[in-house]
This record gives sequence, C-alpha cells and structure tokens, in this order.
Amino acid sequence: MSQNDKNMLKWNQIFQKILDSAARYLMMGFVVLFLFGIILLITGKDPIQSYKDILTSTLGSQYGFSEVIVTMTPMLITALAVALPTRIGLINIGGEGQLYMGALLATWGALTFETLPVWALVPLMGLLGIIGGALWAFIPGILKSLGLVNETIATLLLNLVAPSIVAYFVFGFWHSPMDTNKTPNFVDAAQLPTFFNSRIDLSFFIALVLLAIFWYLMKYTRWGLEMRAIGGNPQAAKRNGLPINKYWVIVLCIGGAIAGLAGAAQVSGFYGVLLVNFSRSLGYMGFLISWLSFGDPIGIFITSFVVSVIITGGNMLQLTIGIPYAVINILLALTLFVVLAKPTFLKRITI
Amino acid sequence: MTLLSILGMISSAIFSGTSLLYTTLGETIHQRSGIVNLGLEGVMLISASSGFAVTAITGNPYLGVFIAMMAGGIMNMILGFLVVTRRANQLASGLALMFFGFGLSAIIGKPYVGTRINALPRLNLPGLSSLPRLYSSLFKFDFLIILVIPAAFFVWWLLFRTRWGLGLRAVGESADTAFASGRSPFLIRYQALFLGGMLTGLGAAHLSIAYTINWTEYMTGGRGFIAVALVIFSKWHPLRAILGALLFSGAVAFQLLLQSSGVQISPFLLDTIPYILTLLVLIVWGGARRHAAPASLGRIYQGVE
Amino acid sequence: MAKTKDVKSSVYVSMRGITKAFPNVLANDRIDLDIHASEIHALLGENGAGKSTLMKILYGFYRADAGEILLRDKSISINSPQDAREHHIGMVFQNFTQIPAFNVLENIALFLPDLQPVYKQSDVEERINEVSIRYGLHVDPYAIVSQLSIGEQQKIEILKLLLSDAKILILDEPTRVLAPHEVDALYEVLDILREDGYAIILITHKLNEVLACSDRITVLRGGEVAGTLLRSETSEEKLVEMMFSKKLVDVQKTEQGVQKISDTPILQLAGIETQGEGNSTSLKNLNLEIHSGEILGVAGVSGNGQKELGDVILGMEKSLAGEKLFFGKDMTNRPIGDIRRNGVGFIPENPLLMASIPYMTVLENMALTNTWRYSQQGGLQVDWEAVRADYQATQEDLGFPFSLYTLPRSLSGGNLQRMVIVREMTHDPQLLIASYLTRGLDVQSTLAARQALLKACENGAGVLLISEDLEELFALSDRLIILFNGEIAGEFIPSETTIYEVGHLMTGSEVKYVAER
Amino acid sequence: GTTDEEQTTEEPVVEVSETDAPVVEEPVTEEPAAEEPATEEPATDGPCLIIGALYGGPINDAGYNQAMHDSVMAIQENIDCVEIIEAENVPEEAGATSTMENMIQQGAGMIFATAFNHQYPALTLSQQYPDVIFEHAGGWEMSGNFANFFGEPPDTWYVMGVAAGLMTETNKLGFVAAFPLGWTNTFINAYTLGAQSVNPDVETIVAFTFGWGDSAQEADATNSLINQGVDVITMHVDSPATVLSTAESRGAYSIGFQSLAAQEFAPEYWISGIGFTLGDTLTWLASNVIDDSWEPIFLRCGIADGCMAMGPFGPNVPQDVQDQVLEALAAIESGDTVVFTGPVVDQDGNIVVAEGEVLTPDLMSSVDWFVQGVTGSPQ
Ligand SMILES: Nc1ncnc2c1ncn2[C@@H]1O[C@H](COP(=O)(O)OP(=O)(O)OP(=O)(O)O)[C@@H](O)[C@H]1O
Ligand SMILES: Nc1ncnc2c1ncn2[C@@H]1O[C@H](COP(=O)(O)OP(=O)(O)OP(=O)(O)O)[C@@H](O)[C@H]1O
Ligand SMILES: [Mg+2]
Ligand SMILES: [Mg+2]
Repeated sequence: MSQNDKNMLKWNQIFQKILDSAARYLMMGFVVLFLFGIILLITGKDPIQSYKDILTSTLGSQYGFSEVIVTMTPMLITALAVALPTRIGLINIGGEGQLYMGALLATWGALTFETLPVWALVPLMGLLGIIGGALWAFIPGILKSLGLVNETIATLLLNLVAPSIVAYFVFGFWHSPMDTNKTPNFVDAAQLPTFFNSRIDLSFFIALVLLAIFWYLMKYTRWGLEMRAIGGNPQAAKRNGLPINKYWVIVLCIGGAIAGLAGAAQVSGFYGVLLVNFSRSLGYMGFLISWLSFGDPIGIFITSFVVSVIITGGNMLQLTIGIPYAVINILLALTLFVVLAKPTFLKRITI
Repeated sequence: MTLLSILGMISSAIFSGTSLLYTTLGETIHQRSGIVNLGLEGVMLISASSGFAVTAITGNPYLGVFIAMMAGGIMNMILGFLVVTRRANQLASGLALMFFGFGLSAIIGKPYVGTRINALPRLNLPGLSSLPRLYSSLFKFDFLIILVIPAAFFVWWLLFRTRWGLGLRAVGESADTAFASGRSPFLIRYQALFLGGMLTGLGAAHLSIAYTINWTEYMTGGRGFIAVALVIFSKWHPLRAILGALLFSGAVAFQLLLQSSGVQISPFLLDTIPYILTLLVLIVWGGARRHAAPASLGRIYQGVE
Repeated sequence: MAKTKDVKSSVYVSMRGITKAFPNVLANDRIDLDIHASEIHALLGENGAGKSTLMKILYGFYRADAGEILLRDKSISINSPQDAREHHIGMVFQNFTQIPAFNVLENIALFLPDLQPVYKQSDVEERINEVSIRYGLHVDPYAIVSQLSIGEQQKIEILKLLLSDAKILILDEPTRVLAPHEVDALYEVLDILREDGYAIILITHKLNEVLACSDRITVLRGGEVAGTLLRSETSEEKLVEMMFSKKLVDVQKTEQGVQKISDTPILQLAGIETQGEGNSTSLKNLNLEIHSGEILGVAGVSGNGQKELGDVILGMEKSLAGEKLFFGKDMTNRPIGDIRRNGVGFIPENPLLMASIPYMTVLENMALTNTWRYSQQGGLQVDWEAVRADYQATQEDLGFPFSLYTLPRSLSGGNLQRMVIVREMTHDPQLLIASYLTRGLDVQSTLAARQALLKACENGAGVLLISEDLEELFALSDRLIILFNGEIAGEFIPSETTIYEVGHLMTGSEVKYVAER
Repeated sequence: GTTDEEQTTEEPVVEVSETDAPVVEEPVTEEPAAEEPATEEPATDGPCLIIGALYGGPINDAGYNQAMHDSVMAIQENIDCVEIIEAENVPEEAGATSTMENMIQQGAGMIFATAFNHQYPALTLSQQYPDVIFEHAGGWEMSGNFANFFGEPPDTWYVMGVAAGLMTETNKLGFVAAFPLGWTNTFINAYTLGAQSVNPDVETIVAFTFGWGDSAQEADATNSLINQGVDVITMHVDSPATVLSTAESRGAYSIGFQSLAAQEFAPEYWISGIGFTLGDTLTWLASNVIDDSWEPIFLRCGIADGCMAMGPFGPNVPQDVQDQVLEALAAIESGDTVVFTGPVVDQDGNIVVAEGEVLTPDLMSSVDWFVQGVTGSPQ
C-alpha cells in the first residue's frame, strides 16, 4: 500500500470516527434531556423553557459564557490532576484533598506576605499551592511505593482529613470574630489578574498550557511511553527496567501539585479568600471528568465545558423557574449515567 | 468528668454511630461482592429525604423507615445497572450516583424542610424509668438502635455461614470462579447491592427520622465516605465494623465533650484522628492487608462469551 | 500405569457440530466428539487447537455458536456451568478456579452442588475427609489456599470435582504442574475413577502420558477434529503427525553449544539469600556462576525457587545477604534498570503478565526495555525509526513473523512468547535468563526458540535456562543445577547423569526407586 | 448553609403591627424621615421595582432563612407593584456574586442579601452597579448604595436568659451555636447575664457545630450538652428543628430562636422563644427605593420597634416564672435594663466593659470573650 493510500485510509477512518462519536454524543444528549425533562415535568416545570434558559444564560451572552469558562477552569485542572496519575495506573481520588492543601498553603502565603507586589505574590502563592498539593499526594505516593497502602484508599482517606486541617487553620489562626467560616479577605496583590472584563482569570490560561504539556508528554516523550507502560502492566514495566516506584511517587506528586495549583487558583482568583469547605466536590468532579474523557486532553476540555454549561445554567434555573439549585446535580448525574452506561466509551485509549 | 458525662459519651456514640454502622454494614456487603460504592452519600440522602417525606405525609415513622430502606435498595440498582450490566467504572459511577443523590434528595425533601414529624419512638428499657430523667433518656433507644448490633451479627452470619454468603464472597474474590461454580456473578452483585442499599437506607432513616428528626440538604455531611473508610478500617468484617463505628462516633462525642468543657483542643484536629488512625492501621497491616480486601474489588466482571 | 480397556460401552455424552468463533479466530469448527462411560479420553492438539474452548463449551463456561450436546442420546442445552453441573459434568480448568483467600473447605463448599443454604462446616469437612481417604488425596480443610503448593491446589481441584457429584470429568492439562511421582499418583486416581464408571476427558501435551493411560485419543487441529483413535492403534509418531500438518524436524537434534568458558564469569552469585513472602520460596545460600557461551540449566519442580532465582538476578527481588557480580562488578540490589543496562535479557514464564503491555502496540513494547537507547533530545522524543529497524533485523534473524502494530493482547500465547524472545535478543544480551522458554509453545516454535538460545550463546552470551522439561534441559544445558526448596540440591554435567536421578533430586526423594515405565 | 447572624421570627405570632406604615426604627444611626408608607403605588405596566432576595439556606427551614423570606414576602403583600426574585441555598460568596449578577441582569433594582457571607460580594457589586440598591442583613459595611439592616437580639436574649435561669434545676444551660462569631458570642453573653440576674449560680455551656445547617452535628452537640447535665437548651443555628426536637426527646427544656414556630418542635418542654419580624421594616426600605428617597442607613431595631417578638410560654412554665420574665421584658423595653452595662467581667476575670460604660452595638459584632459563667471557648 502506498503511503498515500495509507493516509487516505487513515483520514477516512478518523473522519468516520468523528462522525460516529458525534452521532453518539448527540444521541446521548437527547437521552439526558429526555430523562431530565421527565423529572422537570414531574415537579411541574416546563422542560423546553428550562433548556432554553440554560442555553441563553450560558452560551447566549458574553457574561454567561465567561461564567462557563470561570466554572470550568478548576475542573480542567483537577481533571488533569487525576488524568496524569491514571496513565501510570494510579487512581487518584485525592484531588479534593490536594486542592484543599494547595489552597491552604497559598492562603498562608497571601496572608503572610501581604506586602509583596502582585508579580511576586501571585507566583509565590501558585508555588505554595503546588507544594501543598504535592506534599499531600506524597503521602499516598510513598505508601504505595513501599507497598503498604493502596493509593485509592489512601487518597480517599486523606480527602476526609484535608478539609478539617483547613478548618483548623481558618478557625484557629486566621479567624476574626467578624468572620464565619473564612479567613480575612486577601489583599489585591494576592488576587489573580482577570481578563476580558469578566471573572475569567489567569488560571484558565494556565490550565490550557497544562493540558497542552500533558498531551505532548504522553504522546511524544520517552517518559510518556514509560508511564503508559507502567500503567498498562506495572509488573512487566518493572521487569523491563523501568523504575516504577519512583514514577509512582513522582507522578502522584505531580498530580497532587496540579490539584494544589487549582486550589491556589481558587482562593487567589475565584474567591480572593479561603473559605472552609470551599471546594464543594471540585476534586471529585475532576475525577469524573477525567474518567469520562479517558484522560484525553481534548476530551477533558470538552467534558468540563459541557459540565460547566450545565452547572452555570442550572444556577440560572433557580431564579427563572424556581427549582432548588441542587436539582442541577440531577442533570449532571443523568449526563454521567448515560455516558458511563455506554460501554463502547470505556475502551481504553492509548494515544 | 461526671458519671453522667461518661455514660453520656457512650450514649452519644451509640446514637450517632447507629446510622454509620448500618451504612458500613451495607458497604461491607457491597465490597465483599467486589463493588466499591462511592455513591453512599447520595444513597443515604435519598433514603433520608424520602423516609422523612413519607413520615411527614403519613405521620407513620415506621412506614418512613420502610420507604427509606426500599429507596436505598432501589438507588443502588442504578449503580448495579451501570457497573454490573454496563460494566462502567465503579468509582466514577459511584460518584455520579452521589451527585444524583444530591439533586434528587433536594427535590424530594424540599417541601418538608422545617417540617415537624413524628420521630421514631424511643422505647423504655425495663428498669430505666426509675432513674432521673436525664439518665433514663440516655438509654432510651429506638428500635433501629436496638437492632443495629444484631444486624451486624446477622450480616456476619449471612456472609460466613450461608451458601449465599459464600457465593457472594466468591464473587468478590473471583467472579470467574464463582461463575464456574454455577453461580451468576451478575445476579449476586445485584442482590448484594440491593441488600446493602437497604441497610444504607436504614442508616439514613435513623439519621433523619430518629436522630436529627429533621431534613436538610446534604445532611449526611460525609457519612457515606466515612462508612467507606470504616469498611477498610474494619478489614471488611461486619463485627469489627461495630468497633469502628463506635470509635468514629465516640471520637465526635469526645470532641464535643472537650469543647464544651472549655478545653482548648481544636475540634477539627480531633475530627481527623479516625482517618489518620485508619491510615495507620493500614500501614501497620502492610502487606497482610492484601488478604483482607476482596481480591477483585473494583474490577469489572466482563462475563463470558 | 493404566491399562486400556476395550471400550465398547455406550456413548455417554456427545458433542455434535460444535462451532465457536472468537474475534480473530475460529476456535472450534464443527467438532464432533463422543465420550463413553468408563473411559479416559485424551484430547490432543497443538497450542490453540481449540481443546480448552471445546471443553469450556461442554461445561457451559462458553456458549457455542452452533452445534448441540447430547447426553445419552438426548439433546440437552448447557448455557452456564450451573446447567452443566446439573447434568453431572465437572471440570478442572487449565487455570485453576480457586479462591486464594478462602480456605480449602470454603473452596470445596463453593462447588458442592447440594450445599445447604445454611451449612455446617463440620458436615463439609466430613465429606471432604471421606473422599480424600478413598482416593488418597490428603489435604487440610482449614489451610488457606494461597499458602498451598500448586500440587496441593491441583489435589483440591480434583477433590472438588469428585465431591461435585460429576460423572463426566474434564481435566485440562492436570499434569502440567506436577512432579513425576505426583503425576503417577494422579493417574492412579484416574484409574480408580474409570473403574467406578466415570467418563474422563483428559487434555495434555505429554504424549507419553496419553499413550500410557488413555483409552481413546482425539486429536484436534486448527479447531477441527483430525481424528479419533484407540490407544492400541496409535504411536507417538502417528499422533505427532496428526497434530501438526507437516512432518517435524526432530526436536532433540539440536546440536549442543560449544563449550567456550571464559575466565571471568558473566554472572556470579555468592551466598545469595532472599526472604520469600506469602507462598514464594526463599533462596538459601545460593552460589553459582555463568560463563560466556554457556547454558546453565536449572531444574526443579516449580515453586522451589526458580522464579526467585531469576528475579534476584534481574533485581526484582532483594537479596538479604550475599553478592551478585556482573563481570566481577558488584551489582547486588541495584535497580533493575541498571542490571538491564548491563546487557541482561529476561524471558519470563508468563509473557503476557510479566513482559508485555497488553494495550500498547508490539512496536511500543519493543522499545520498552531500551527506552534510553531510543530517546532523542533528552527524552522529549522517541526514535521510532530505530526501534523499527532493530526489531526487523532481529525478527528476520529468528524467523518469527508478525505485525508491529497489533496489540499483544490479541497475540496468541505462542506469538507473544516469540515477541518477547525477539525483543530480548535484539541488543545482543550478555546474559539471558529464560524461564520455561518453551512452555506453551508448539513443537515448531519450540524448535525455533531453542535455536535462538543457542545462537545467543554462540554470540558469547551466558544463558540461565529454567525449565521443568528435563528432556529440554538435558538437550540444551552445558551444566545443570537442581533447585529444591530454595537450595541447590545438585549440580551435573548432563551427559554424566540420568533424568531419573535428577527427577529424584527435584522432588527431594532419595534416589532408590527406578521407574518401571 | 450559612447565614448570618441573627434570625427572625415570622411576623404572625404575638404583636406584629399590621399597619401599612412601616414601623420605623433604627436605634443606632441617624434616622431617615419615615416618609409615607409604601402601599399606595398602583401597579402600572411593569413592576415598579424588581427586588432580588438571596438566602443562605432553604426558605422553609422554620428558622432564619424562613424568617428572612417571610419578611421579604411581606413587601409583596404591602406593595402590589413590586416583583420579587428569590434564590435560596446560596451559602457562599462566589455563588452569591453570580446569583446577584443574574438578578441584576433580570432587572433587579434592589437586592436583599440576607446571609452573613453575602456582605462582601454585595459590597463589591454595589460599586459595579451604582444604580442598584443593596441591603445586607446583619453586617457593618456601608456605602452610597449599600446599607445594613437588622433586628436587635441581645436584649431579647437577656430576657430569654431570665426565663432559662428560672427554669433550670441543674443550673446548667446549654447553647448550641454555629460559629464563634462576634454576634453569637454577644448573644451567649446576654443570655448568660440574663440568667445570672435571677440565678447567680447558673453556668452556660457552649458547643459549636461549625455549620449553619449541619443537623447531625447539631444533634450530636445537643446530646453532648444534655449529657453534661444541662437541662435548658437553646441554639443559634439556622433551623431550630434538630436542636429542639433532640432536647424534647431527651426531656430537656428548650428556648427557641430564629422562628417562633420553633415551638412546634418542642411541644412539652418549650419555655419560650424569640425571633425577628422585619416585614414592615423591609417594606419601608423598599418604598423608599420606589419613591427615590432611599438613603444608606445603618438600621437596627429591637423588640420595642416591632422588629422582634417573643413567643408564648410553654405548658410547663409556672405562672410566677412567666410573670418574672414579662417583668424583665418590660424593663428592657422601657430601657430600665441595659444588658451590657459595666462592669462586665470575662471568663478570666478581666474587666471587658468598665464600670459605668455600655457595650455599643458596633463592638458587639466583634466580641471575642465570654462573660464569667460561660464554659467553652469564644475562639
Ligand atoms: N482477548 C482476545 N481478543 C482477541 N483475540 C484473542 C484474544 N485472546 C486470544 N485471541 C486470539 O486467539 C489466538 C491465540 O490465542 P491463544 O493465546 O490461545 O494462543 P494459542 O492458540 O495457544 O497459540 P500459541 O500456540 O501461539 O500459544 C490469537 O490469534 C489471538 O488473535
Ligand atoms: N476468550 C477468548 N477470546 C478470544 N479468543 C480465545 C479465547 N479463548 C480462546 N481463544 C482462542 O481460541 C483458540 C482455541 O483456544 P483454546 O484455549 O481452546 O486452545 P487449546 O487447544 O486449549 O490450547 P492450549 O494447548 O494452549 O491450551 C485459540 O486460538 C485461542 O486464542
Ligand atoms: Mg495457548
Ligand atoms: Mg488449553
């Protein structure tokens, strides 16, 4: 077969694949909307109107669109924090905890070095966030590589610990009687620069860069190859001479660092303050997104976009048709159910 | 420390540990059949809200408990469909279930926020009525509390002394082997999920109908995850789960006691102790732990052609 | 051993026109098979001929695409193991179906067809003891299976079968993991069972066993029946001819490597000790040397430290005491990567599990052992052209054909083994550790693999050949050591000893009895 | 759910005035001329004012959020032409920002931000949207289009303390609180001082739940207090449901807060309770916006102004206790009793309010001490 034919074939296949998956996603979208529509009808709301509201309030206005981006930013990052370890076969459910620890250290930076200029303080907070997340991931990483505790269990347990530690600091050292569950507000220099006259901040662009690095790393580099090998069969990789224990620790720490960065970005950008329980399942959301998109960078982007449209739009629904905000979780969950229930989507993808 | 406060701590641990223990027993059953149910939080919320709603509507808390139980079982069928029939990833499906529970329970419970219900009656144990009111009320238990330890023994008996339990544990260890022995891993996993869901539902029912006597969104406050930690802590064993649940809830009671005695120890740091303890226990077990966790926990059973 | 009966009994169970296709392969193609009561029916065929598949269909583990199963001339439908068990069909799988975390009793109870909904352990125990006494299969009902040797696990499988009320017994390669005297014991049990009226289907690759004990023999080839013969009508040559379409070169005819032992050994182990965890064996004060151009054979019943020996050399296992020297340089407890860089090739016993990444293409798998060689710009790129070139050169050398872009997942066991052999040979290893090199390979591939080994020796490599196949060891080794319970029980030049002497050292028994085979 | 610091009662119950004219009150700051009430504007075409109201928790929680919701809805009852958009369960700041932005996009001209955490988001937005009027409940910040309103609970807490001090047999009172906030500490102090005024041996034990609506924690805390011998329980969390139900199930007396409806959770052991009735005040504020006379005032109003009300006594409260409590109430209303009159001594014996001085409301929001007789940590 000539090179040309091969290329043709390849492109045909790719095209076919895109068509297939577009059709499938569309189908699934309809299923989701149908199921949610039933629930809306049961609660006496008009589904069509609701869907219109969701769309117009998100994609229909510049403000709405910017809010979608704002919502999706931390998810992009936490999804990456899961996707990377997944490639070497580590299941990191610990994004939630790592996020908290990142936020904690970043907050310490913001409250301690208040006098630094923005160009120094913001990177410092980012760095501290990275350290916080990485340290928190180091614990399960080292336990895993010593063969003591499975990382899924360890990260899950540490998720339950981290919010308490944050609460300890918020109520212990950084609390004033004027605050409920948060630290004093950060100084302006501790806040991520925002763009487009919206709440979109620098972390969105950092997320995009991280995604691109991730993609290149896995596809082209020697380390990507080795990581995929370890993920594919750790025993074989080890016998082939790959230092899998080192990889486990380092990659899990990098995952934690990424989640920690998301935490820093949340307190530095989105909130401008550290709140107890600020995350509200962002880490778990990242886990889901990473799984739904098989850890594929473009998939992560698309999935978090869709999820954010749902969440942002749902925010609006409570104002327009008066359903409880939590109901949007149903739409979200239905989407997840339908995607999860499709086994053809669960084929392992190796780039 | 007075006698009252010591007895009180025990009583508090029992009251608040009950929902935890039921849920842990449920999760033990799931995990023994090879399924990690991370959606417990959502299942509990749906059970708590529907049980509460039914109690509010009918005025009959027993009916509420029953409905909560069934709701738990039925919710788990969604998970079953995803992970057993559609072979989806268990962790992701569990989390999706959790989000579903967040949403659905909010709708179910919405009209009943701030509603007063007939709580599950507390029964006078013989001999208690002669004590002062504050003492006698310590050990006035509702029937869910009275039944929780027997329930743990029941689960133990079911898992380790019956044919069904043998098959269920076999599925959790090796679904192929269970299949070769003439069982249907699919069916057994569904059964395990249903039974475990009912127990989870009982735990949730206790929380909303008997203990807090209230419905609020997200009222389980992480108990679903704690139950998962407890299953690990108790090495997948229903009887050790009793100890684990009492330890966890006892820690909370102790924390509150210290706090209101004016002792300056952060309640938040105390909160972390059970989890750190679990982690330490795991570290100490080290390699031996491998024999405790069901071997195919979390694995997808593909079935055969 | 078993005597043949003239089997004229009626047909007990028969399979008609059984067809089963897997994604890439037609595993069974219109197969007919009749099994009689009171017979041992051997099923032969090269790897992948479809033997296991056929039997799994009979046991309901797989469902046939077409065909029917008749029990005493009545058509029955078997859709699951449960159905099969109701028809008194029982099976010992090639890969055992046991639960390591359970004890023996629970494992057996799991397969009892008439277990009470609420059972008493003591009842089950009684039944186990009854049967185990009758057939001389002694086990401790409360032992945890993960702690048992593979031979004992085999016993449990057979006990399970006997207790399961089955009248038709399927045994898939039951002797694969047994020591010679255990094999004999097994066949004695089978003889008794035959007398008791059981129908026994036996899958094995060992022709001598087949000829010694079976009543009739069916040979499968490429998913079809090549023929069914009475034992009395056949011979080893004839069976081999039926199994393989073309006539084979005699395997034993491979010439022996030239003795060219140099002064510094490539590898030297001095006083190595390891701590076996779980059911692995610890090595005790192990000393050995391997020289350039030499094949050092390691004999032993599996589970006596062979795996640990290979692993300790590779660095998978830590040595607690002693030294490991490569070319005189201390490499004790260095990471595997370092060992590999010193030119160590490793062909493990289970290539799918231990050597390949199932979801990465063959090409990517080829690069793995040597990622540092192929990385460009400090690792930012991988030189796939170089991988391809290396691979093709070696592959042509060895004559193993297959595509670079398939996934190991869908390669046959034999082809997978070939892939690993190619990879490990690619960069002219200094030291090659080959475990069970030819286990699971058909006769032709076996030949090719052995030739590859010899070739490596000619190029100056030292080879550690771990095997249970004594004939292979005798044919290939320059020196032979025997591992028993983690220690070297003996060392020989093959030409100066006999298979039986070695066999006895392997099983730890004294050399006094001479088989009357 | 987070909310702020005080709570209210719903209007009905005791003495809510039904006049059209809003009751004007505002002890602390300068007072705006109470112009004429609201009601009169006839509805023309569109709404005369779109009001956005956001709450930290569910609006039917029988507690704080419901009280706020009822007060906001009173505007609608009093002024036909307003339209109200509500958002409940908006506990934290980020959500509050986008919710308020959404409301403004829908044309809201006035926003009631009722949860504690809404203060800074609202303040920030008030700079972005100078044409929109922001009213926050219970904070302290002020700006050109941003003001704070609230009731005055410390006085009423004092009265409740009197009731508790008279009813307790063990001389131990239990207080379940969400966070160690300045205002919460003030309530606890006022309550304790009230109790000590009639029963010097009284001790108040505090347990924090660190959440406005964590009912499992509330049940745990209530039980824990009762186990330490407490026989009168009260609370400062969003909903009284769990705390009061739990106390009732253990046979401990309770004092309600947030909503007078709380009594239904403790039919037998209920002593009394207090809450806010801010409907008329909010109506007045809205009418000011409609006729363009709104000015930023720091508004605080107490029981005398009708912004707060006291509930009925429970069946087990003896007549003489009732009388004494009503007496104390009268003394507060008349100004004869001023709660934090010096000298006030904290737990460690330090004088925190000097002889002859009075603790001012703006200091109350940052109290980080407990008076003598309180067990627990104010941090
Ligand atoms: N999971 C699978 N998916 C698809 N095809 C498979 C799978 N497993 C095996 N095969 C196919 O089955 C064939 C061989 O499988 P098997 O592992 O039984 O080897 P074999 O027939 O014993 O061959 P060999 O003699 O080389 O060991 C291969 O051609 C492969 O394509
Ligand atoms: N689950 C499966 N999926 C795909 N292919 C399979 C599967 N099981 C068996 N095969 C293929 O079917 C063919 C027959 O396999 P089978 O296991 O019956 O061979 P066998 O004769 O038992 O070989 P061996 O002697 O190696 O055990 C092989 O090519 C094998 O690869
Ligand atoms: Mg094979
Ligand atoms: Mg086979």
